[in-house]
Amino acid sequence: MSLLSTEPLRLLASLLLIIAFVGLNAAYLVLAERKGAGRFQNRPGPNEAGYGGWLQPVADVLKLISKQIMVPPESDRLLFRMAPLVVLTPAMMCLAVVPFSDTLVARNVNVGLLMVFSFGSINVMAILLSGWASRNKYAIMSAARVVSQNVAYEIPMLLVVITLLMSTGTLDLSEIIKQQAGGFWHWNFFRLDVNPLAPVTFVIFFICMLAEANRAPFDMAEAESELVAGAFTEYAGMGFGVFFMAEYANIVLGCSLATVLFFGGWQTGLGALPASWGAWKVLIGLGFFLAKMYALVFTVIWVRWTFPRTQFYGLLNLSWKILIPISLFTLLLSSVMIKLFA
Amino acid sequence: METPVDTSQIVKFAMLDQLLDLSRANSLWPLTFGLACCAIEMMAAGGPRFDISRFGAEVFRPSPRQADLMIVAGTVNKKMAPAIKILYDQMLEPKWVIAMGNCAISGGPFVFPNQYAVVEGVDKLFPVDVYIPGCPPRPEALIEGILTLEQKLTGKRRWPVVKSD
Amino acid sequence: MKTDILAVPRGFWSLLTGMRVTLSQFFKPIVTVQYPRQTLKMPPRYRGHIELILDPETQRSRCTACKLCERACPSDCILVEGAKFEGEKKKSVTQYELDFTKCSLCGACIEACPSDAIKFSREYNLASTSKEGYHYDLVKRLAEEKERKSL
Amino acid sequence: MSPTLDQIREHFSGPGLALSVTPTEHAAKGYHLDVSVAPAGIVPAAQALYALGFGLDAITGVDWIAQNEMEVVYDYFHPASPLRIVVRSRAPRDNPEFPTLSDVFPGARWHERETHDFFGIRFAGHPNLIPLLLPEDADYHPLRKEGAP
Amino acid sequence: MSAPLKIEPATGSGETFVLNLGPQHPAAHGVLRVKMTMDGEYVMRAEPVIGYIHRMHEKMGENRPLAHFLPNTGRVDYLSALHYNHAFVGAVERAAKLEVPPRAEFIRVITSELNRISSHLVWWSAFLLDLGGFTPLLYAFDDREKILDLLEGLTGSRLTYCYFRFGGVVEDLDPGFAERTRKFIAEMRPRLKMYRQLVTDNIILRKRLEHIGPISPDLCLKYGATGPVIRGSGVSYDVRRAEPYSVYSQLDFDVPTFPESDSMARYLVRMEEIVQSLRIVEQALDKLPDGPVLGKVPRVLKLPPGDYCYAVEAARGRHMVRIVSDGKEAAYRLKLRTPSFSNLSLFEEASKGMLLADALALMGSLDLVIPDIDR
Repeated sequence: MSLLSTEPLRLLASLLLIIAFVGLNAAYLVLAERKGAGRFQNRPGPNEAGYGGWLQPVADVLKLISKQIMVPPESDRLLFRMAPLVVLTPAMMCLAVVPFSDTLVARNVNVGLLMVFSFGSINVMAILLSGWASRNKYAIMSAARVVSQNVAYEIPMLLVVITLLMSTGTLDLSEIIKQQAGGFWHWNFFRLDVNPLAPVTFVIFFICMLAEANRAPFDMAEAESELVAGAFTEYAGMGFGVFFMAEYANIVLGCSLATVLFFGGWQTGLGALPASWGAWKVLIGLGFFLAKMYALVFTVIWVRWTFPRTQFYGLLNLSWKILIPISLFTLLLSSVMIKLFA
Repeated sequence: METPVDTSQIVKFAMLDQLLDLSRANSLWPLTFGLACCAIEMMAAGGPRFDISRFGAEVFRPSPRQADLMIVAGTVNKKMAPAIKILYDQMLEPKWVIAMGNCAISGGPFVFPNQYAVVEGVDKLFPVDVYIPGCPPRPEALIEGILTLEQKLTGKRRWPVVKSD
Repeated sequence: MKTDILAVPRGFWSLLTGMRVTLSQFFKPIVTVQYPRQTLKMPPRYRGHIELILDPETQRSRCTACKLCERACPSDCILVEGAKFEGEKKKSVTQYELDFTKCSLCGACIEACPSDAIKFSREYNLASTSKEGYHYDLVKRLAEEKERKSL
Repeated sequence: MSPTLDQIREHFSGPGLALSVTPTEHAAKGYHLDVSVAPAGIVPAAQALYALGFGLDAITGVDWIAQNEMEVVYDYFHPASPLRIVVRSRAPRDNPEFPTLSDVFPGARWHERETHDFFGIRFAGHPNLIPLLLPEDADYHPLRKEGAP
Repeated sequence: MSAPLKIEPATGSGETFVLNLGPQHPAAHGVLRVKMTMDGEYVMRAEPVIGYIHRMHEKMGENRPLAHFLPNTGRVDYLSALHYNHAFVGAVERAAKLEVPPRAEFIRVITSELNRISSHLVWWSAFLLDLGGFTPLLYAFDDREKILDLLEGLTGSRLTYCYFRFGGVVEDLDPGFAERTRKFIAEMRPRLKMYRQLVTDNIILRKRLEHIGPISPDLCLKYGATGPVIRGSGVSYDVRRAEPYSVYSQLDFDVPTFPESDSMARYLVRMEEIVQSLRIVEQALDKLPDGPVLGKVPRVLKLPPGDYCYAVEAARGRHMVRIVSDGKEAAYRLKLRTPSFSNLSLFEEASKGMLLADALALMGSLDLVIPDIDR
């Protein structure tokens, strides 16, 4: 009975926390991106709304909410309205499995990694839905691009994760982090004994994560200068706002996954903390996790404001002809190393 | 030309309306829509020296659905007039128009007896909220135009008035 | 295939140099003139709308309403009227209308003026919600300027 | 490789090719040779100049209302030599008709459509002589001298 | 990867649709409409529709005094306005045989070359914006503001200059102009190195531009394309060398050409031209003679009857002004031969069978200014 009574409450609370986390993150990552872009370009970025611009996301969201709601005339009304929902929910559900700290995890599923990847590929379908439903030539072209792009980048990502699983042996994210306890040389990023090309696998994982979230050099979906506003051309007001939020939710998910898999999640990397601190350890762990994640998010922003967009064929060639061969090679190398030494 | 007062709202939520107006004033997303020389000054206003991103206005949305401010920067041609009218209609309420440069205000230097190609002023097509004279106006004038639009929206001006010497 | 192997690391290195450049710009100071709070000083030859010059000795405009500027203007934005008051050799200007919304700031009127009566003003940040404000009456503005000076 | 002025002059002084060939001072006029041909001679002149490596620079229409004639001026430039050749020809004003150059110089299609826009000069054999700069349904020719657009 | 990506459109699919790259499109740099018949992502036929910003410049040149056309010249191609001033003023001087003092000619060269650099910087930022990179626009506009300060202090306007007159220039250099210009040149050179590291050597950009949009020299001749487009195809045709005007014959600079004739070659031509223009400004400042800046001009300017041309190397190519005069005070016919008009006319043939993204990269590499096309 006790399990019954506390568990649903706990689940509800953690789900609300995750929705708040994704919402706040999306709003303030937009501001961080605009201020970051400003800093990269020697200009201050939004600083007139509130002190230093911290009210800018509030202004944007309120404006987007109060915009006129419009569904294009001959478009498929049901699909058009459903697409924004379908794009946001998978990102939020995957975050339920990510361990923010050793006890701060919504629902520790022992096949957590599998769940993340299975839900991760739903947002492709959502963008296809929005592209098809808005009956706009640009939207359909962009939807077609997104599908082939995500398929092309799903494979190297999975190959890289398989090389990792061979050394960790488990799909449970909390378990993976526990294995990386102790000094930071225990993090999978530095575990050269198991996989001598570990940094390369991280770089491939990072590139694939960018392509999955349609970001930076691979933003084929919303290729501003070619396909007007890509799959979101017909969306206005909060419909467009939700797509914006989903993009940032995907980035947060990608970066937190990278942190968990490669940089030891909430491990401090300075050896075990004295047990006497008790509750404080949870907070310190959370702090370290967020710090690593936001460092990766900064890199995503940094990459976006540096590179032009790749050509569509270049994007596919990069995946099929370079990333997949390299990840296959690391898979072979890692399995040989594990067989011989581990 | 003042925009007509919206009498359909019988009950006016003063606080909510003020809050919405303030938030709309602070996040005006312009439509990527440069016609001629003034478009280069509009890009310069987006540049690092004048930086309209301070006012949250640097998100140039290419699709009229997502933009709520149309900056008409350049000469409006009779062949282009129907296209601009369609663009204006595609934009969603609440939307505003800034006529930047003499050509958008009154046809500018291209007005001469029996001229056949230029629409003399964009306010012949749809209501305009702010006029910025100049040929081309400096980027500061465009920022001043955005501040005037925000003053028109929220009723008060939060920035110092700059008198040129 | 050999050149392809070399292309990948060299390409990756070019990406890194690009990122190094943007990072170095990240720490450079901002170059923005934050307009309403900080302003730029207009150069002496800046071309704002034209205005009549207040002649320091006679405290009146030097314009003799000869209409040369009206003829020289390519966009016909100037309208000048003058009248000859008794006791004076030359006419003096009574009405000087400038339609600034048609002016292209070419300076032909200033060069055509024989008595150097008009110059470019330094107004660079004009904006308003009505366009009628830009049909300037330069004689009235001159009178206001004279009052401001006399205060 | 680059042709010389005399080579072109004797080409045009052949029988029946040009009405008049007048070399001009580049510093005074801006071009080296001014050839005026009958409307029928425009295309052979263009083919000859193209063979010599000239490129089409511009087609200008002029409306001589006093002589009741319409004139078309073709400019040619050469990438390797400083030579600039001008070929002009006239046609009666009420029925201005010139053969099209679009088979020799595809770039002439747009120039000819623009000249048709402004002067109403018809170019026989032009693939799609519809307005280029004016609205699609424009029936007026603004640069004609008889005033009202 | 090094061999060109031969991409054949899926022939025989037969099902094409017309995509309207409408008058309002981020990659259209203004109001250019391209009717593209597309087969999937491939462009079967891209037919540009122009005239959406036709401003009757040639109509305004006639039956009005010659001086009334001066402000128009700055607005045909507002990015290299001084070149267009130079062409019109040169045509009138050539027709009326006016003497231009040498100091005025040197000032014209200095200001025109500074204007070319600012035009190439705007092209570079708009081109990178087409390819998806946003930061270079900010860096280029930061440097361009320095040039605009120089020219604003001298001429009074930032973009649409009206500074040249028949027989010279309006006013002499303002004090401190030479020092400020030399300081700008010294600051600009390291910035160019930064641009090369950030963009030119970037492999993503190389993959986007190499072997994309080949334009052969013969195609340039057939369509009359000039400027960086023809120099990108290996033909070193530059009006400053072919028909030396003003004092360019006394200045030493070389004309950059790249034989690959693809978008990357046109990109490199313009980046190299910025370096050459800096050299020209430096030499012109050293050789600047003293003396008046405005020759004597008759009160009412009447051109002897005839047909006069004056060609200039504008930022986009060969710009020629033809004045046909019948002896009266106004020009009888004024023809503006603009480079973007011819450069765009070859887009239909050059972009057959390309991908949409490459067709837009090709259009960006042609460096179009739409009022320059429509006049």
